[in-house]
Amino acid sequence: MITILTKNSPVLIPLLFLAFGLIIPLVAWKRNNWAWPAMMLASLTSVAIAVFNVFKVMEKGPVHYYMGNWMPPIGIEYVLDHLSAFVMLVINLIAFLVLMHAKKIVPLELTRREPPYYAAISLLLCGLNGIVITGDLFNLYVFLEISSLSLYGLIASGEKKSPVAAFRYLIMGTIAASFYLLGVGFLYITTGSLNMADVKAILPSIAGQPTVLIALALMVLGMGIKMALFPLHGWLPDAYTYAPSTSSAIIAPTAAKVAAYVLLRVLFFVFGVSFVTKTVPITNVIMWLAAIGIIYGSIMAIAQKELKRMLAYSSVAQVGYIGLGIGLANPWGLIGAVLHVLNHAFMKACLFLVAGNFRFKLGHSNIFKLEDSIRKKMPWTMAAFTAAALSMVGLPPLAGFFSKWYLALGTIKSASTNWTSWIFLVVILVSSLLNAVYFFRVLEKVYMKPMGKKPKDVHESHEKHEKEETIEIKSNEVGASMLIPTLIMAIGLIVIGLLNAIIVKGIIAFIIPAGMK
Amino acid sequence: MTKKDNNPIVSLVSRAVSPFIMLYALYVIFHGHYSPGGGFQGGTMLAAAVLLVRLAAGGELGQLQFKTSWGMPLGSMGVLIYFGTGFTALLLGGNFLNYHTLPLGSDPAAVRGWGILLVEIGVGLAVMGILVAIYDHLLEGDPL
Amino acid sequence: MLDFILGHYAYWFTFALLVIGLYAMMMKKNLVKKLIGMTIFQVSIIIFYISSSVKWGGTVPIIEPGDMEKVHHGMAGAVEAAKYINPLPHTLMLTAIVVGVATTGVAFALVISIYKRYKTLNETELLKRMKKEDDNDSD
Amino acid sequence: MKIVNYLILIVFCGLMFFAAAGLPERGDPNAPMNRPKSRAGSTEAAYYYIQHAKEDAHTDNMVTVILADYRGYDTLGEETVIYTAGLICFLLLRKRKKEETP
Repeated sequence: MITILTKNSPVLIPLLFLAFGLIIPLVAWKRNNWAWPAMMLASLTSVAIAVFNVFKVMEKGPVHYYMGNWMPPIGIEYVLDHLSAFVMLVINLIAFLVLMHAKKIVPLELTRREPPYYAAISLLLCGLNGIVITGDLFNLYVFLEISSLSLYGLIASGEKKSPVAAFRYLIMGTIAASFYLLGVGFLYITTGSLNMADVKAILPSIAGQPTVLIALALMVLGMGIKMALFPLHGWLPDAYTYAPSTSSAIIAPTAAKVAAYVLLRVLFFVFGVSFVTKTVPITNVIMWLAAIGIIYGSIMAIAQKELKRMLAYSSVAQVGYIGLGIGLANPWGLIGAVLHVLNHAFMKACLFLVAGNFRFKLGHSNIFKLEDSIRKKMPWTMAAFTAAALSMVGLPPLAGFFSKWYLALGTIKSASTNWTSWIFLVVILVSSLLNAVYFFRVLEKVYMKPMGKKPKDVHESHEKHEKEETIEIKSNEVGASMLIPTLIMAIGLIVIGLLNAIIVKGIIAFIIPAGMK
Repeated sequence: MTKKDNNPIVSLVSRAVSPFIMLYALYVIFHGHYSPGGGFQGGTMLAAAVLLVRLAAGGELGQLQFKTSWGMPLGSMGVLIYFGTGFTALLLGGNFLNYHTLPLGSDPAAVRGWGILLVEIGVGLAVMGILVAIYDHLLEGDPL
Repeated sequence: MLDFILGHYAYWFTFALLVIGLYAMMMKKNLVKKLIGMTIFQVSIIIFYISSSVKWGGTVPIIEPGDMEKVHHGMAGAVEAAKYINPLPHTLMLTAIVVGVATTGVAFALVISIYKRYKTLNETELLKRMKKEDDNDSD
Repeated sequence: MKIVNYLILIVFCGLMFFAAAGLPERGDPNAPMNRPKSRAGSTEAAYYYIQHAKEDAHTDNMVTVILADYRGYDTLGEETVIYTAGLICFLLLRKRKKEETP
């Protein structure tokens, strides 16, 4: 039994989530409170399998798994290499922590609809894991659609405006997926294969054809929409803002990152490094768009008054970092991008969980309504927020610093051949500053103001005021089920920061595709 | 379909035709090995037969034929049949969806044929159940 | 030249359909019309795949009795592939059709829930009402 | 803004026609997707399916064999897609019972 399961370990995670997506509505039909434990069980198991997979890959190298025992290109294959094992571990870990947090807040925001909601999350994770591990272009499309459809539902189950946001995302997402499908069609007609490795082997012989160029353009365009690369990010802010807290906390760190991962796969593992950098320098385009997106997202984030909306615009900027790392197309840039997938997943999930805590206790997450009393009411939540915010700004030894450091190294390396890359270094530095501006805006509201010195209180007598404060402000922290995941993420940021050398040397260093210098 | 339409011809004809559509749908599913057809096409026709009665004779009569609450469980069962076939193959030592290892006979190619049939039945049930469920939810939905 | 046109005209028609669908999705204000555009868009891609699978002189991909004999005698390699059209795009598109149906279903669920909340399907009107609501909230 | 949208559409249309010009002719039995071997020497999937579908699964209809066997995992994904759609409709539009309405 154990040998059977270890032999099939690459395929187990998508199947696990698929099975739970099917079973949860059946089992929890009348018993709403069974849904959460079932989902936790699935998520915990998936983390265990993901850890096992990472060790398996580190030990044995890439593992190929053939569906139905048909060798590619006849059948579908799953490729478990360093990159996919790493990204899967990130997704499942984040999902586990967010789901732990979901116990109290989901019944509050979605009364009596927990079973289908958790089933949709399970299917979303099935889709995301399937996308990450597959080695087949069409299979990727199918799993992309599974994840997209559940995303629309997860977003639309939020507050009143959420269906409008979800509808806009649906239109954009369908265009994206269809462009990707069209690109796959062009590739299939010109190469005759759907397997990624096979297509990569065939492409050099037909690299100059216009069809291949358009296929590349369509696939990049489609994934650009999905990952919210700068001019295509229109759907993102509304979707993240109006979704339920748990949905945004699970979507923001995973869904857009997986689209970025697909972009990386398509560029370097299907079309090949020399094709996308020399024959058709599309990486330059991605790099510039990402740089504009970083600045634009940061500036827009400063202008927002709703915390979740601010975080959404900051996501546009942070996806820009990943795009920049991919666009640099050198090892340092790629390491930075992949490390940033991990770091940003932890940071953004932590921040969205904090927003969820605010909504749970205060009933809103409006930045302007935040008061200094919160630092007394929710000290641990604010500590986690501070850690994540400092990490976003890029203060060592927190995790956010190191991915920016690798990206900066990448730009410097790229600048030795092309002086325009200095601009990207400037962009990284400036954006850190902008990050500092929009996070310190919140931190200033909470920490910097001396307690109880509100303008309207000035003419009240001093003693009376003191008395009132001591009575009024007592700890009103969220419960353990919500606090623990938030704190784990905050501590995780420090741990990742300290262990980054091990992570990079152990896993990420192996992902550099052939031909990249 | 809140307003009941009292045209007896439409109602009677649709009720009379519906079983035959279902019969043909079953033929399409089970004959998918030898002619154009298969689980998805047959499942859509099964759903069409149910929806025809729902459209022509109204919701109450349609409920007698196929209850709204059956849709999602049936769909779930259909996908589980597919999933279960693949997973049994995995547990019996093959890769996922390798019907070869299923205990259905000795000739591997024939076993694969049987595996395909099982899977197609799952597809047909899933598509039928879920298409009807989507229609019912769209019709009766009462959002927040 | 004539060969080139005959060999490609079907693709041009599918791409014209594609652009029509895209036009409806981008320019139309009514949400249901947007969905109609989306369906046209998806169907055009399906037609594109299907039209690529054709072979002149080929038949449907169901094995013929003559070739069945060859297979029974262990000569599967002797089956002449040019006799049958390419079955793979058909299979892929069966999947894509289902995906299209599913997307349309979810989209209609969203449209219904938008309509029940805002009592309109016109995008400009919808944005106006959402804005009005925002103003009411902030007061 | 409208003019920009029209321009995008026209440019897109032009690009697609440009791409179509590079496609192999329709119906050519020697097109890359119909050959026995691909340019890199690997087996061409479609060619293999036509020749071996009957032998591998004792089923005449090649499309059925590909759908449920060679690429069966895609079909499982497809079932999951439509199941997800049903679930989402259920999540968004479930009819609430009287006592549940707030």
